[in-house]
Amino acid sequence: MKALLLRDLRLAVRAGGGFGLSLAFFLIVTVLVPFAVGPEADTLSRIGPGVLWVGALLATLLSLDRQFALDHEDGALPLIATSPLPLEAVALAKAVAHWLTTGLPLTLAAAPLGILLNLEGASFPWLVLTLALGTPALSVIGTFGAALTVGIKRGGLLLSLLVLPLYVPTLIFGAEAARRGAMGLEVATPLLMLAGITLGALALLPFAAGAVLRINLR
Amino acid sequence: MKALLLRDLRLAVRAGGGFGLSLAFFLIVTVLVPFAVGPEADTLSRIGPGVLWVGALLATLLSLDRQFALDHEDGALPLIATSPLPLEAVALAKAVAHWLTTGLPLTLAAAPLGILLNLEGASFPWLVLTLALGTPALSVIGTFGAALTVGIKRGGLLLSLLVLPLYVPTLIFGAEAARRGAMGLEVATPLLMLAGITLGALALLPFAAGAVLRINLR
Amino acid sequence: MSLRVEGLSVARGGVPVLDGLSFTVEPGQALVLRGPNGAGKTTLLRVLAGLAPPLAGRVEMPPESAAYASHADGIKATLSVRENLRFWADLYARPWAEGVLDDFDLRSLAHRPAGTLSAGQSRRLGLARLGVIGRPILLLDEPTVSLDAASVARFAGWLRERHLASGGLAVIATHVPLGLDAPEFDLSRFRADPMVAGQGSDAAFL
Amino acid sequence: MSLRVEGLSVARGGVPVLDGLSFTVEPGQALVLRGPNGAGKTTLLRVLAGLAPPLAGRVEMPPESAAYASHADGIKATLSVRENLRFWADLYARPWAEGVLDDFDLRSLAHRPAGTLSAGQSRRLGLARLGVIGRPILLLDEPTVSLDAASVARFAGWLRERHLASGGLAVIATHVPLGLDAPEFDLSRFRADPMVAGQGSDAAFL
Amino acid sequence: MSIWEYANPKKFIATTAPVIPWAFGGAILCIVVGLIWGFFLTPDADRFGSTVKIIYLHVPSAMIAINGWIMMLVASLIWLIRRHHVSALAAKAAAPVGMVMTLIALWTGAVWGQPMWGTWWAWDPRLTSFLILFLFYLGYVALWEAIPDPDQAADLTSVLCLVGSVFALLSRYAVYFWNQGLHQGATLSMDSEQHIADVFWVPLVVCIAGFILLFVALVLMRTGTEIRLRRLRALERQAQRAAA
Ligand code: HEM
Ligand SMILES: Nc1ncnc2c1ncn2[C@@H]1O[C@H](COP(=O)(O)OP(=O)(O)OP(=O)(O)O)[C@@H](O)[C@H]1O
Ligand SMILES: Nc1ncnc2c1ncn2[C@@H]1O[C@H](COP(=O)(O)OP(=O)(O)OP(=O)(O)O)[C@@H](O)[C@H]1O
Ligand SMILES: [Mg+2]
Ligand SMILES: [Mg+2]
Repeated sequence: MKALLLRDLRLAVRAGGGFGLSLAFFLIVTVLVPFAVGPEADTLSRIGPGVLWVGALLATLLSLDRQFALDHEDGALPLIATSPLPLEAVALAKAVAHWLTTGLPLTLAAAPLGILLNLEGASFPWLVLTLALGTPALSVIGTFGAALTVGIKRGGLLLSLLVLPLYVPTLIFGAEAARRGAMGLEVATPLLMLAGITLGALALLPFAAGAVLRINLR
Repeated sequence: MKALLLRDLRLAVRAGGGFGLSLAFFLIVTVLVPFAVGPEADTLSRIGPGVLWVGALLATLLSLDRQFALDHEDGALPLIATSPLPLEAVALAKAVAHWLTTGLPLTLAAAPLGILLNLEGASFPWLVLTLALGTPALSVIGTFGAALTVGIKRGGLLLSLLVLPLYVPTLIFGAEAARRGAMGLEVATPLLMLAGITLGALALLPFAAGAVLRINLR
Repeated sequence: MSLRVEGLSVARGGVPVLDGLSFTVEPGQALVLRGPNGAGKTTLLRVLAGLAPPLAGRVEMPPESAAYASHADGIKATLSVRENLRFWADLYARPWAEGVLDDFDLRSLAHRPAGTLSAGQSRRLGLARLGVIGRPILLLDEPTVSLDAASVARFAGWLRERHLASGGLAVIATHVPLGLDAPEFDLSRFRADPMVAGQGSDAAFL
Repeated sequence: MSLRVEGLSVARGGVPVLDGLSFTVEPGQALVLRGPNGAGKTTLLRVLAGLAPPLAGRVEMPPESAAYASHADGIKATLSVRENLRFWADLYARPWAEGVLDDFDLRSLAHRPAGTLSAGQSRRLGLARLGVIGRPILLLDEPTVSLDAASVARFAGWLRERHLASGGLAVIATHVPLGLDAPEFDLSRFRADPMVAGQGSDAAFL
Repeated sequence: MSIWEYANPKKFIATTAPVIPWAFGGAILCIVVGLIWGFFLTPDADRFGSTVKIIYLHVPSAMIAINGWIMMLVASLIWLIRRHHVSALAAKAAAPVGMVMTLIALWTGAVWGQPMWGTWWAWDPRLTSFLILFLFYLGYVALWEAIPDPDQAADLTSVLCLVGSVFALLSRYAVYFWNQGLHQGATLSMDSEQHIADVFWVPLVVCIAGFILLFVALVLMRTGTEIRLRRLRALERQAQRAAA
């Protein structure tokens, strides 16, 4: 599993590997929103945490189709599948690599980007905390979606379609906790739910992803 | 050129061709925003036109990487390049096919989706009008971006990064016109600018895209 | 450590292709699959590799002993030749032996990103994976495509003297002679009979 | 309608590969490029096809007369075999002749989505494109990979009797004999000397 | 004789073919009677005015939309565990019907919302979870369409249905947490406090029965069509191979 994880990380930082691009996408979405909704500071600071959550989610989404599709195209996937590593572990390694190359940088980048959206001071720690808790779930769920669509050429959009409704609970609890935290309201419930979703997804979805990969390799 | 256009349209509607998926993505982005920013109707109706513009833009963006990458991977691109059709015409055909399969459906879908964001009655015609004027520009600019990144494996995110800044003027004038129209303000200037961008892009960018394709094929 | 196939039927995309195959390959032996284009060589190899389920019949071999190789070698263009091979060694938890680079004539290319190799060079890299992962049962689909005569001979030599001689076995689909002294198995005699009711999922609907 | 090459040097990824090539291929003639893996056959063919610029020297041929074919045939998996071929006919503004389906033994596969073909069958489809677009100068990179013996003979026959006989010409890179009675051109004699100062854009920095 | 024998495609068609016309007839009868009764023979409700009549379309379609997904879940499980082709095809056949029912519920709800809440759409939890259900249907249908091999498609969509169900439940909870809404409570509950007057209740039940029959008829018919399509394909292939 370590071999696969290391290879994926190495591929991500090589030319054309896509590291940093989801970050750039996140930046750009955040920048575009004020152009589109107008520059009023109070509107922006109200919708800020939500926009950053949606931006992070979309940036995650965009990088998902690289998860298995590249290995599928060049034939690495069947070779990995016949290796001693079970497909469930393959899925988990891919999810971890994905989180390290997108979820983590997005979380770290959210705070500076918040400034662009006139976030209030109290919002920042909550935003970062909820993203840190929520992005692993996004990576695992996304890996499942990517495994589901691996046989489909350029299935990027279908992947988005399948994955986005699965992202809804994570988004709701994450954005809600960030919003409540910023307003000083009670946040224990959404935070616990968010953590629960992340843990549950981490525990169960790699198995679903493995099963689905096996079907797709037939 | 007709042959290429027809083939692309046919490929788009075949299994896995991705037609309708950008529509679905548009729908989903629109649905997610209230989850993230909260359900208050007046906030939503204020940011509605902007969100729809950003949503349409992102949906366009997601389908761009299919433009040339598929033809590149399976080797069709060099073969098309050595055909009697000049690469400029190839780029134009691709852009037109892209608009027919994404821009047009997105424009038509914007009105019903506006209901979800509690748009006011006056906003609808302006939203649809600006999208109808602006989406061709998005398709042509995007085709240029796709031509630029054609050699890069799964260059989807890099493509987004390159194209998004190019989309900014279209977005600004489009969203501004839609917002002003809804509020009954003067709209001639942004509308004219929007139309100007679209016409200019249609006239010039296919040549740039053709040149870039030629370089990428080396 | 032998490969035993009994009464095997295989299908591709739901269509039965081969029917009633039985053969055994013993350690140290190679079996060459022959048959015209579309006979079902690739389909059979994928079933043997466990990538597709058989329609009927049994494939017996020790678990985790087979390696499959086709044109798509899973080569990463941005990794160097050595990095590509080391990844497979690590994934299969095998020690890295620098010697494979010589076995497959890759020493002078070891530092090159794999994406800059010529067709035959990257085929050699794909084959070198087999030397790295050390699986005893090789399932090879047209392994010598794009190779020049010298490389074909070198590969056949490796197969004979390194792989088979150490108790491995191989099933090889090919259209060109490899210069191996191995029995041939002609698949055209086993074409699934079109008039027999379909097997697999079609059967339920006929 | 002949292909004339004079003092050609070609490079791949900035590295000079072949140097000082000169040859002429007359209508009705075929030239077979030989050379070990990595000699530069693919590079040369891509330059001849105009897909890459030469480092030095000249390629002379009538405009829009060449067709290039490599392993990647631009086959669309979701279109049927006939739809794939018709697209090329339309793109090159050529009348559609049902006969190519017979020339390349594709008649029985005409309705199949191209994605379901076997390796050799889809190679035949890729070659059939050459019959459809009717270009007089064919630049073929290992055209018979994955083909069985009968298909190789059929293709060689098509080349000899339909293409060359009607005044076409061909340059073919291959590692396996095609059974064509054509002169061979060995590229290993033209390897670019690595000690010669670089040509092309490197030269500016040396 | 076990129930699984009906999973044989031929047996399935033979058994269901005679049922379909009856189910259709019953459905049309119930819906026509229920609608006429509900539209013309009931008084206007005090709180809703005449708009209450939308309930005769709205509630039945909403119920079918939810239960259609549950039926697909069961059929998917049967396919995954016992690998009966009919079961997979029944799930495939039910999806578009359920999707259209979801759309009808959304549409009638929106039409009702306009007079009642003064807006076509509000981010009410009930409405929102329906929108999410619609997205699940959409994804499910799109995945079926995208995969050419039917068995593979059946496997993948079944897993999607399983995972999707879990997340649909989660979303439903999340949505209630996120927004307390405007929508009616459960009117059909046995809790008499909330129970609507019998005048509305009886025709409503007739309509619901009609929609259930309609769903059954449509799903049986579509499953039959899918089976015949598969059979046709199998025969075509046999003929092709015989010709080759
Ligand atoms: C697009 C908007 C709407 C959607 C998606 C929607 C959805 C639903 C759903 C899912 C049910 C539950 C059926 C069941 O579980 O048995 C339902 C029932 C009902 N809806 Fe709506 N609804 C919408 C708008 C409205 C509006 C505007 C009203 C009226 C003010 C309304 C009144 C009712 C009533 C009275 C019931 C019956 C209560 C029950 O049986 O639980 N709905 N609707
Ligand atoms: N989805 C499908 N539907 C119908 N037939 C198919 C499908 N996929 C493959 N086939 C057919 O199955 C047969 C076996 O294909 P296979 O790839 O195993 O042949 P092969 O022996 O490897 O041929 P080659 O030498 O050309 O590689 C071929 O005739 C092919 O056309
Ligand atoms: N980007 C690059 N940088 C350096 N060398 C390269 C690059 N790309 C290709 N080469 C080298 O250029 C040479 C010519 O490659 P080419 O593909 O033309 O060979 P070929 O004759 O077609 O070989 P084969 O028979 O294996 O197909 C090879 O030695 C290859 O390794
Ligand atoms: Mg094969
Ligand atoms: Mg080559």
